[in-house]
This record gives sequence, structure tokens and C-alpha cells, in this order.
Amino acid sequence: MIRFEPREPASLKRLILIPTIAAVTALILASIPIAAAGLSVFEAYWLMATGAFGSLFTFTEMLTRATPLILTGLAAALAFRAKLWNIGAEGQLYAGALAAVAVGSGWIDAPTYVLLPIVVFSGALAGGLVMLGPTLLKTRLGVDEVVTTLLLNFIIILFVQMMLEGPMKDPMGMGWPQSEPMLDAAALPKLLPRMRIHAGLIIALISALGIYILLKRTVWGFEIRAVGENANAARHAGVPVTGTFIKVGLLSGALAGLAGVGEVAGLKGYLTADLSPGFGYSGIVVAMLAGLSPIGVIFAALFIASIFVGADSMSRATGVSNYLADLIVAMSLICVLISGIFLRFKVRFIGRKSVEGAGK
Amino acid sequence: LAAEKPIKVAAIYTVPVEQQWVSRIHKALTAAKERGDVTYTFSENVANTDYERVMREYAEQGMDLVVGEAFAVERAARKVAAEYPDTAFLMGSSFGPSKPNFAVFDNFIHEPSYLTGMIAGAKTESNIIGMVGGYAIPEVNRLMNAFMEGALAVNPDVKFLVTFINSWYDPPKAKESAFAMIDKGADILYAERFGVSDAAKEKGILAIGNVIDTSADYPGTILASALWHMEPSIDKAIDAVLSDSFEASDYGPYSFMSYGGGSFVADEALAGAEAVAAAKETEAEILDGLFRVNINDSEPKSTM
Amino acid sequence: MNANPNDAPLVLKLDKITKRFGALTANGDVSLDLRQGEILALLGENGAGKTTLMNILFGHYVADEGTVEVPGTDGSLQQLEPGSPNAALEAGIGMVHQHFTLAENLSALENILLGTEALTSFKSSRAKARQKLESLMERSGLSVDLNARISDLSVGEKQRVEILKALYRDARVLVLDEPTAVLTPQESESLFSTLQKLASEGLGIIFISHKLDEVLSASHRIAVLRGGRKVSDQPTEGCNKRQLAELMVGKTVPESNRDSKEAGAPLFVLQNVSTGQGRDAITNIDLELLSGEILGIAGVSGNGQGTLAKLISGLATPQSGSIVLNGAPLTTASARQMIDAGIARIPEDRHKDGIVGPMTVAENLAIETIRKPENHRFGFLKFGAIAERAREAITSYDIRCQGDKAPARLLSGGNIQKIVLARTLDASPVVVLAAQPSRGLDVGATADVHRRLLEARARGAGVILISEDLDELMRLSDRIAVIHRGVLSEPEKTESVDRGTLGLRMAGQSKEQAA
Amino acid sequence: MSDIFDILLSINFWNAALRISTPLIFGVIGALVCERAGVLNLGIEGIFTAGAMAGWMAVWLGAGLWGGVLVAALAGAFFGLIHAILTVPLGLSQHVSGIGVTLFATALSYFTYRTALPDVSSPPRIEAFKAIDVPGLSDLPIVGPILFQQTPMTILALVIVAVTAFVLYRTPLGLAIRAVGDNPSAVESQGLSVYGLRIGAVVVGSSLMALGGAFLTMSAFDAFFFGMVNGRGWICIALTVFASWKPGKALIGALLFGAFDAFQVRLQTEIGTIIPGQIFLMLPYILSIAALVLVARKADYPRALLVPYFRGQR
Ligand SMILES: Nc1ncnc2c1ncn2[C@@H]1O[C@H](COP(=O)(O)OP(=O)(O)OP(=O)(O)O)[C@@H](O)[C@H]1O
Ligand SMILES: Nc1ncnc2c1ncn2[C@@H]1O[C@H](COP(=O)(O)OP(=O)(O)OP(=O)(O)O)[C@@H](O)[C@H]1O
Ligand SMILES: [Mg+2]
Ligand SMILES: [Mg+2]
Repeated sequence: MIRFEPREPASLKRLILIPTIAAVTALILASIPIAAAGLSVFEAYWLMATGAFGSLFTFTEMLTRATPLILTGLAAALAFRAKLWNIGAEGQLYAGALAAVAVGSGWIDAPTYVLLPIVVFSGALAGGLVMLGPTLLKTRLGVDEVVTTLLLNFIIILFVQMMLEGPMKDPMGMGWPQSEPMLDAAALPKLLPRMRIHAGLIIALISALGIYILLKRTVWGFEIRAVGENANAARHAGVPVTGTFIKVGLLSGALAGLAGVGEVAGLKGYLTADLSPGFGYSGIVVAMLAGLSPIGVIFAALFIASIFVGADSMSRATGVSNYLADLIVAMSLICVLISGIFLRFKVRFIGRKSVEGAGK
Repeated sequence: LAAEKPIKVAAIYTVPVEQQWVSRIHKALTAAKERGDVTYTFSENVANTDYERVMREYAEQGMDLVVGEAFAVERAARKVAAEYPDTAFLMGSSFGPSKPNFAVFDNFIHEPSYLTGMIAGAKTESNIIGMVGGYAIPEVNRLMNAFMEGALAVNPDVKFLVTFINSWYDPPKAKESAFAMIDKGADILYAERFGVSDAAKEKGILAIGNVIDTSADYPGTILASALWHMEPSIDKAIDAVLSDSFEASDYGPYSFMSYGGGSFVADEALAGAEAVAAAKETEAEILDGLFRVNINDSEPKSTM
Repeated sequence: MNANPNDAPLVLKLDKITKRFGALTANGDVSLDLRQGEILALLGENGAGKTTLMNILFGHYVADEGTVEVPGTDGSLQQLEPGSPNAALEAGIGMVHQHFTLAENLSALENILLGTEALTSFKSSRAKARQKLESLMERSGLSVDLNARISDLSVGEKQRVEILKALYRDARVLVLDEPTAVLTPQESESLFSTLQKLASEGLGIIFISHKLDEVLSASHRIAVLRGGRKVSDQPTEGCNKRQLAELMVGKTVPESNRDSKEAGAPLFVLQNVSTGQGRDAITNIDLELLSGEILGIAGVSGNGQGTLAKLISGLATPQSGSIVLNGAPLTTASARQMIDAGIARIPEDRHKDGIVGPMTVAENLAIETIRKPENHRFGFLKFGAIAERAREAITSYDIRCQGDKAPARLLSGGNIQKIVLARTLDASPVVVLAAQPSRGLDVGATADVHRRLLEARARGAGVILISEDLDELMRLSDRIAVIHRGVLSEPEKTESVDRGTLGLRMAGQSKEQAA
Repeated sequence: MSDIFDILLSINFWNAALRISTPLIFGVIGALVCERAGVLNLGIEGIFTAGAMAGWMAVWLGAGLWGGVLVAALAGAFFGLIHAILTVPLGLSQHVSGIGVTLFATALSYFTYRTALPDVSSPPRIEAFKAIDVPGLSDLPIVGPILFQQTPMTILALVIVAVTAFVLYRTPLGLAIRAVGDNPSAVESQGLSVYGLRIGAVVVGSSLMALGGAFLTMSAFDAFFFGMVNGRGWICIALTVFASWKPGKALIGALLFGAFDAFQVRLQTEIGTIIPGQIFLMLPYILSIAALVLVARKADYPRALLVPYFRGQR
């Protein structure tokens, strides 16, 4: 029989040790498919490590991939703190990207220091507004937001396709469903020459810090936590519950929208309907790995990004199917999730015998 | 300086290699590998976000030739190419080449598509042809338009039903769309996607193949097919790399029939000798440069 | 009172049970036995370990030390498999939990049948079950509509379903954890007469209660726990209230009583207030609260007092009528506006509406005033000030916890209530709404609550006391009104009403009929 | 307008509707069984993929069609068990575990397929289920041609709806499942195992989901493709809420969805030229949300859904 006894608070040593053990376990498990594909396990891991950290290029690539994950991770972490189950970061990301492209590809002509803030703000606003709908439906009509946000993802991606094939299609795009390119003035600056890493990372890190301070140190954060832990009691104590949900919804959507802004304004330069390989969904994973802690989100996003980039590169170097990367990410996720249990609980395995023995 | 055989080739696909389009490149490269001309590695299903990184990784690994599709990553792909001038890039693209090392290709098989249209136009009895496509992009549109033109050339009464399933892979969905067209009276289906010929076979009607030859999979169903062959383009590029003469040129024409990049096959037993003969005649004219099939990239629409 | 069945065979024996939660010893070396046909009352302060002990008995918890023994087939005592509710059920132990364990989406019959048939069977023989239950209900006097959905039943009815669940499984021991905490006086009386009847048929019964009157009148034997240890175990005959209270608390408990004092001017007025139709709705309620008085509202729960409390708490708005405090309109005020206007509200369900369990004691103490300047600067929390005030409250209200940073959910019911009292009453409110403020609290905590309410009254605040506990109402209130089916009677001076008529009027008889 | 009526009145249309809804019927019943026991299973999208791949692969390796169905169900059960262990005894967030299972099942299916078939330029085919033609029954008016021109898997889906409804409402097991989704302590206090029931329900529900995937590769089609599940799993999650967790309504919801899809495919060829195709594709999702808004107030939510149960935790 297994029994769980809550352990709080977890010591910093455990906070670091346990995820590490989990990551190692994951890598051990991942050696099964690696071996099945006929590779030498050690070589594969060496290639994986160099694939993510081996050079400045790979390292910045890893950071580039972590950037949207930090933002969607924050979107999920913040919403989940208030028990607002936002599964719609994917759609909000696209909405943010769409808005950024709409204002940043020639509609407004202004110098960078004017245009860039407008682009960033519109993207955030669009993401926030998308989340506002499900939030209002939840607070006013009691509609389950898990389902509405999930369905909105599909609606928005179809809407993006429609815009890209219609009004926002690039006339110079040879008929491909893609938007006009963003103006140079609307682009997020690159952080290093010849590398893809861009100022979206700075936005992501500042957001993480901001959300951390918001939750930990401010009245709003206090109210968000209260609503998330017990909305009835919060309401009774005079906390504006509906207002808090709306704030959280707007902010959460805005964070996901920022992820979209970063991808178009920092990376791609224009919008296509396959902008995101599921960053919105991965954000949920990131948030949970981080235990909904905003600072933890940064580490979790880096973890996921380095596993993915490393494994992807390893599969390329060895000629194994690159689905291996997804597989290793998924396995690591599950291991790290399980390890979370050991952080929150003392797990005791009790055999029937020992129970009786204890009675003597 | 000229490279030594086998040269190192890498391919980057945004979809799995089973996808018709990509399968043609994969096949040509696999053949080159088996000949011993190249070593060949590939990454499939690469997300657009990752495309640039993968290109750089291959370039860093010292590949001589990188083949891929730049369709949704044009700018990034060209930028990477510019930064690795010693690597040759041959990318599917709707745009032109970029100096010094970024060559482009595309599936210009509008000519055989026109010919399959002639066969279908002659064969249809209901005068309704159903066409199921993935997305309405130039690479799809131009083939559909050429097909429609070919059909109308031999049979002005023919009407078309056009549906896009907005997915590259959803055979069950493509099949449903095809069923819907059969319900509306279509007796020939233009099978741009996997799944359409299955519907045709199940309902006992005919289908037109596209890009790959699937007549063996659907015996008695495939009336004619417009085939794409990447071998001329790939072999040309390999030769260029070997002789150190790779240039930023447009490989699109190597998909034309005259280079053997496109071909037309018809099942004479199904299509009838007369129709096939007419198509063969036009084929000869195309090969002789006497007849030019229009390239029309606009979205085709239903005409009923 | 039946004679103590001293010589009847044992049906249960707890032997030297110890259970620790971390550093806390919830039960220390507790031994207890129960005989056939015996009613044992288990007394103890909040957090004394009563529920824990019963949970061990039922297999929800595993004891760290000690054993539970029940008679086997041959009648000799045998150890019960620890940690297995199933084994406990098999052994004929039935348990009615403090918080009901009923599936609300199922009917009463379905809840009773749950787990009594093999899960692999494809048939459910409801007709036979129904027959057995009909006869059980007749014998015990516990009647419920077996087809009713649990969510449609009143608290009393739900409890009857819980007891029927145990009886249906032919229980030999029945454990009830604070069964009367949520019952009306009438319901409590009928419960105890049922229990007497069941005991006389040979059932062994353990019940937990904080109400000394009912413990004295309904049990054969009384065991008292204090700090997890058994401090007394004796026949009920010869016990008295004062002595029991002292045993529980370990010292004498001062009883606060209302001094006579002239009430002041009208303070808080509800005029002709109605809400919509349905359960717990109210119609045309007029209420005038004077400053410096405690106005008691008696009623069986579900008759509109919940809605009334919601209105005054700012959680609902009336359909018609007005709410006015000192001339200022509050009809459509939100919870926050009610608080700001000086209305302190003590919720009926302190776990659900009173505290945010995972947040700290300090945070729970600050939550109502978090937007006040004393708690933040430009939206940033003043942690030092919040903690400082929390520590003051912890001392002055004697909140027993592991410091201001402890999560509030770990506190016992009485201490949770103290948090609510501290944060609401410290702001010197003009009106205090106290809904069932001592429900489930032990004598000590109850005395504390009463003292605080009387202090508020002495300060000149008006107090609305909603309660089902007639003793509490009679002792504290200056005037008492009765609420029934959403209609509130004219309040009367407490001196002019008597307990009996009050009970009848709560049950729906008119004043004339009752008198 | 008359065209629209023509469509709605044609047997082929209803045939298509039932065919399109079959995977959804499996999926929504599977999701319903999980959720009735209190566990949201967002692993559904990946479990669909795993069922599609495993079932197809088994047939391709020679297990026979029903062998394939069994293998698909086992694959679903395997991933269901992972989700169940993560969410029930370990009490992890059901959202995250579900999304994790979707990632894992999808990646494992793709990796396995690609490792087994590294060099195919065209996906291999199997001999898929054929429509059954029951002499006599097929000749019944309306019902005959709609019901008895379906493959056996469609009939199986309909049977499963009936069986699920029977088990849920008429057997002790169903009683326990409904109770554990509402209040686990009710179940525990009656001596039943909360964990056992929940794990069992998630495993069974997941194998039903996998059958939905298997339908795609073994009935609707005869080959496995990457990405072929294409959001069908997520739709089932929405349909479950739409159906207020009732099997009968779930069937109706899936059929409506199928009918709508069949209708939009047909309508698109008619007026596709005026309205962008995406509008049609969006409509089912928009209608689902509209339906949720209408039923939300009345919905009989399993109260313990998403809430992990720890024995004796305060
Ligand atoms: N997943 C993680 N991986 C590595 N380090 C982490 C992780 N999560 C948190 N940390 C570290 O733990 C510290 C505490 O994090 P943080 O204060 O955000 O969490 P918290 O204590 O839960 O706060 P809150 O109560 O606001 O959620 C951080 O500074 C960070 O360095
Ligand atoms: N699962 C648990 N984890 C940690 N502490 C617990 C747990 N259950 C009970 N406790 C603690 O054990 C002590 C005894 O609790 P118990 O519920 O048995 O008290 P009680 O006598 O029933 O009180 P009440 O009269 O309030 O119902 C309390 O201090 C309580 O906080
Ligand atoms: Mg208790
Ligand atoms: Mg209590």
C-alpha cells in the first residue's frame, strides 16, 4: 500500500535534487527507444548534450525555442493559479501573432520606438481579448472554460487561415497563404549577430519576473491566489471574484499573445498558419513542471527546450527518425511529473505486515 | 573546388516522407544514394520554427547539397544560404533563385495534368468531375487549373466540383469529400490527396492520379495520372555540385515534360483508345514546343 | 435512561491506539470499549482527536500503534485489518461521518445499495433491497423517500440515509460523528429516540458531540478525550455538565451571560425584502436592528435564513425592498461595500466561506482589509505590517496554530472560527451578522464566540444571530424572531418567549397554535 | 434551398453522417466513462493516434481485423493506465497528465511506425473492414440502407453506447462509477476502492477511445498516416460536456456533429465559392460552444471531476 503525507514546504535541496533524479530517470528510459533504433546510447546522449549546449549556436537556438515556451508557460501558470483552466494558449498565441502582423506590416508607418511598442501591445491585447470570451462565459453563464478555450484554438487557427488566404494574404507571396512581412521597424531586435535569438527572450524573462512579483507581492496577486484556492471564501471576504477572473484571463491571454508576437516579430517576420508547433499546449506542461511558479517556468521551459533541441539534433546526426525527439520530451515530462509527487508528499510504502508489526 | 563522390546530401521536409510531394524528392535522392553518387540523410516533419536551425545544422555538418522546401520559410532559408556560400541549396519555392547558392524548384507538372484533363473530359458521362485538394496554394491550383482546361478543351459541357479539405493529411476526410461529390453526380474524381481514389474505388467510379502512380493500388480505378519526377532536377544538381558549377538557378523547368520531370500515363483499357490517342498527340506537341499549357496559380472554383 | 448494559458482550475494543501527524499526536495511547446495546458518548475539545480515533476504527487511517478488535464468528475478539474500510464494514461497523459521504447525484436507495452488491454482477436487485429498507425504516422510525435524489434532501434526511446505510448492512456498531451539529432541536430529539430504540435492539453506538445536555440525556457512558489522550471514561449517571466541561478543557469554563442593558436607536433596517421563488427564498421580510442589541433569528435551516445571510453579506441582491444602515442605502451593495459600511459577517460554513485553506493564517486575517492602506503601498503588500497584526490577533484571540505562516486549513474548526472572528470584529463593526457561529465548536470555543458577540453588543454594535441552537439564542438574544418558509415573525423580547413554543414555531406552527 | 433539402433527405447523406460520427462515438463514450469516474482524459488525442497506429500495424503484421481491434484496445488501455496512475493514486493535475499522455502516445506511435517502416514512400495498405450487408435487414426502409451499409465497427460503436448506458444505469458497477465521480468518500465509506474504480474506468474508457482511432485506419481508411487524427479527440471532450455526461445524449451529439460535417462537405461544393471554406470548418466548433452556453446551467457535472482523492488527507 502506498500512502502520501503532505510535505510542506519542500526544501531547496529537494527542489533541485528530485527534478534532477527525474531527468536522469527519463534519460535512462529514453535509452530504450534509442537502443531499439540501433544506436549506441552513450554516443546518442553525447550528441544530445552537444546538440543543445555544444556551441554558441546550439545554445542560442535552445534559448530561442524556450522563449515562446516561457510565455505560454506563464500564461498557463497564472491562469491555473486562479483555477481558470486556460487550455487555449495556442489560439491566443495565434491571435497575438495575427494582431502583431496586422499592425506591423505596413498599416502603421512609424519609427521603431513607436511602432514596436504598438506591435507588442496589440499582440498582447489580442491574446487577452481572446481569453476574455471564455472568462466571461465562465463567470456569467458558468460555461466550462476547459472546453471553450480548447475549441477556440481551432476556431482561431481557422480564422488565421481565412485571413491569410483572404484579406491579409501577401500579394507578393505567390499565392501562398502567408501574411505580408513585418516592417523592419516592427521587428524585435536580435540579441546576437547571425543568431536567431531575439529580444522576445528579454520580454519573456521580464514577464516571468513581473508575474512573480504580481503574485507574491501585490494586492492583485493576493486576490488571485485567494480566488484560486477558495473562490467562495474570497467572495465572502469581499474579493471581487469576477473581476479577478477577468484580470487573470486578460493577462494570461496577453502572455500567450506575446509568445505569438515574439515568433512573428522576432523570428519569422511574417505569419503562416503553421507558426506554432504546439507551443500553447507545451506551455501547460511547462507550467505544471514548474509547479505553477513563475520563476520555475523559466527553468522548466529551458529544460523542455534543451531536451527537444538536443534530441532533435541527435536524431539528425545519427539518422534516426526525428520523432525520437518528441518521444524523449514526452518521457521526460512524465518522469518529471511523477517526481513532483515526491516534492509535495512524503510517500511511504507500507506493507500489511509492517502495519501489524507496528502495533506491537 | 570540385567535390568527390559520394557528395553529402541532406534533405529537410516539413511533412513525413510518405506525403506525395515529398516522396518524389525522397525517391530521387534515395536512387542517387543507391547509385553511390551521394550519401543521404533527411529530417522529416520539421516544424517551420525549427526549419532554419535544421538548415544551419546541416550546413555546419558540411553537407555539400541541402534539399528542401522553403515555402513557408522563404526569407530565413535564403538568409541561411547566404551565410553558407560553400553549401549548395536546392529548395522548393514559388519564388526565384537567390545568388549565389540558392536554387529553386517546383512541381511544374501542369502539362501532364492538362493531358489527364483531356482524358477525363472525354470519359465523363455525367459531365461532372469532382476535385478534392489539400490547400488552395499555387502548387495545387496550377495543376487543378491545367486539368480543368484540358477537360474543357475536349468537352465544353463538363462541370467541376472543387473542395479543399484544408489539411495535407486527412485521408478519411478527403474520402468523405469525395463521397459527397459522388453523391452529387461526379463520375470522375481528380485525386489531389490521398483518400480520393479510395472513395472512387469503393463506389466503382474512376479517378485521376496526381504526382505519383497509384494505379497498382487501385486496379481498375485510375484512369490517367500526371506524374512528377524529381530525378532530372536532383541529378542535375548533383552534377553541378560535383563539377563545382552549382548556381542559383531555377530548376523549375526540369519538372517540365521536355526534361522528363513530368510524365503522363493513361490506362487505355479504361480511357478508350481514341481519347488516349488525342492526349498523346497533344503530348507530342508539348514536347515539340508547339503547345504551351498555361500556368494559372489562382484558386479554382466549382463551376456548378 | 436504560440501565447500563454492563454485562453485555463486547462488540468493539480499541487497544492503546496512537496516531501521529508529523509532530502532532492526534491520539495517544487511547483504549476504549463498547458493549452490545450500549450508547457511548465521546467528548472532547476541537482537535482533541475524536474524529481521528473514529477514522482509525473505520479504516480511513492506519494507527501508528495499537489495535482495533471486534468479535469474530466464534464471538472471541479478533484484530481488525487496519486501513481497510471494507474490513470494518464486514465486521459490522457502520459510520456516519461528520461530513456526509453521500453521492449527491444518486438517489437515497442507490447510495444505500452502493457497494453492497458484487461489482461483477449484471443485475441489481432493487426490489428486495427496498423491502428490507421499508421494514428497517418502520422498525427504527427513520423514514426517507428512497427515490429522492440526495441533492434534494434536507440535512436531517441525509443523515437518516447515512444511518440507514449502516443498518442495511446489519451493523453491530454504529458510530456517529457530531450527528446533531447540523440538526434542529426536533430532529435531534427524534434522532436520539431512534438511537435509544436501536440500542435496545442490541446495537452498540458511539456518538461524538459537543452539546453536553444531549450527551447527558442520551448516553450510558461518557469518554472524554483531551489533547489526544483519554482523560475520563465513566457511566453517565453521576456526571454533570460543569465537571464534563472541566474534563474537556482542563480548566473551568466561564459562561458569559447577557447583562440587561437598554438597546439604542434603530441601526440597520430591512424593509419588505423579497427574493425569488425556490428553496430558501424569503418574502417580504421586515427587520429592524437596534444598536446595542442582539437579535436572534431562530429557524430550521433551509427556511430562508441562508438567503437572509447572503443578502446582508452582499452576496445576493433582493428582488424588491430595501436595506439601509444608519440611513445609507445598502440594497445593492457588494460584499466589499458591506464590509466597508461596517458590517461584519461570520459565515455559516466556515470551511467553505470563511477561510482560504491553503493560504496562511496571516493572509486569512488580512483578506477583508487587503485593499486598505494599512495593508499595501501602491498595490504592493506590506508584509511586515500584515504579519505584525496577525501576531497580535493570534495572541488576543488565542488562535492555536503553528504561527502566522501556517496554512489555515490545518487549524481545527474552533481556531478557524477564531480567525473569522478576529478579522471581522477587530474592525469595530457597527453591525455583526453571525450565522450559526458556534456550530460544531466545543464548549471552550463556543464560550469564546459568545463572549466576543456580547462584547460587540456592549460596544453598541447591533448583532444578528442566526442559530438553530435554542439555548444559545435564549442566552444571548435581547429579542428573538422566528423564520419559517421565508417569512420572518415580529421579534419578541426573549424574556417573553419560552423554549417549547419557540421549537414549535420553528417547525411551522403559528404563534397562537404554539402557545 | 431545394438543394439543401435534397442533401438532408438523401440516404447517402445519413450514411455519411453515421460513418463520420463513428470515431466520435467511440471517443465520446470513452471520455464519458473516464469523466463519470471523475477523471478528465485529455490524453484522448494521443490515444486515438495510438489506437489508429497499433490496430493498423497489428493487421498489417497479420493479426486479422478483429485481432487489430483487440490490439488497438490494448494500446488504449496501456496509455489509459499511465494516465490513471498519474492522476488517481498520484493525484497529478489531470490536464497536464492528459496532455503528457497525448504527447507520449503520439510520439511513441509515430516513432514506432517510422522505425518499423523507415523507407516507405507510400503508406502500406491493409484489407480494411467492409460494409456489412445483412440480407433482409439491409432491405428495411431507411434504417436498412443507413445502418446495414456500415462496417462492423460502426455497429460495434452503437452497441457500445447501449452497453455503456446499461452498465452505468442498471448495474452495481455503474452505480459505483457514478458515485465515485460525484463523491469519492461515499464510495470509500461503502467499502469500495476509489482508486480501483477510477483506474478501471480510465483504462476501459481509454481503450474505447483507441477504438475510435482504429476505426480511422481499419474502417474509414486502410492505411496509417501521420496526423490523421486531426483534432477528432478534442472534439470528443467538447461533446462529452455537450452531452451532460449521458450516453444517449453523447450518441446524439456525435451524430449531430457527423451530420453537420457531412453536410458542410456537401454544402461546400455548392456555395464554397462565396463563403471561405474555413467558415464551414469553424461552424462545428462555434456550434459546440453555443450548445455549451445553452446547456451549461443545467449540466449535471460530475462534482468530483478534476479533484484528486487522497485517502485521509485534510
Ligand atoms: N522547476 C524549477 N526548477 C529549478 N528551480 C526552480 C524551479 N521552480 C522553482 N525554482 C527555484 O525556486 C525558487 C522559488 O520559486 P518561487 O518563489 O517562484 O516559487 P514559490 O515559492 O512557489 O512562490 P509562490 O508561492 O509565489 O508560488 C526560485 O527562485 C527558483 O530558483
Ligand atoms: N490528515 C491530517 N493531517 C494532519 N493533521 C491532522 C489530520 N487529521 C487530523 N489532524 C489533526 O489532528 C488533530 C485531531 O483532529 P480531529 O479531527 O480528530 O479532532 P476532533 O476531536 O474531531 O475535532 P472537532 O471537534 O473539531 O471535530 C487536530 O489537531 C487536527 O488538526
Ligand atoms: Mg471531528
Ligand atoms: Mg468538528
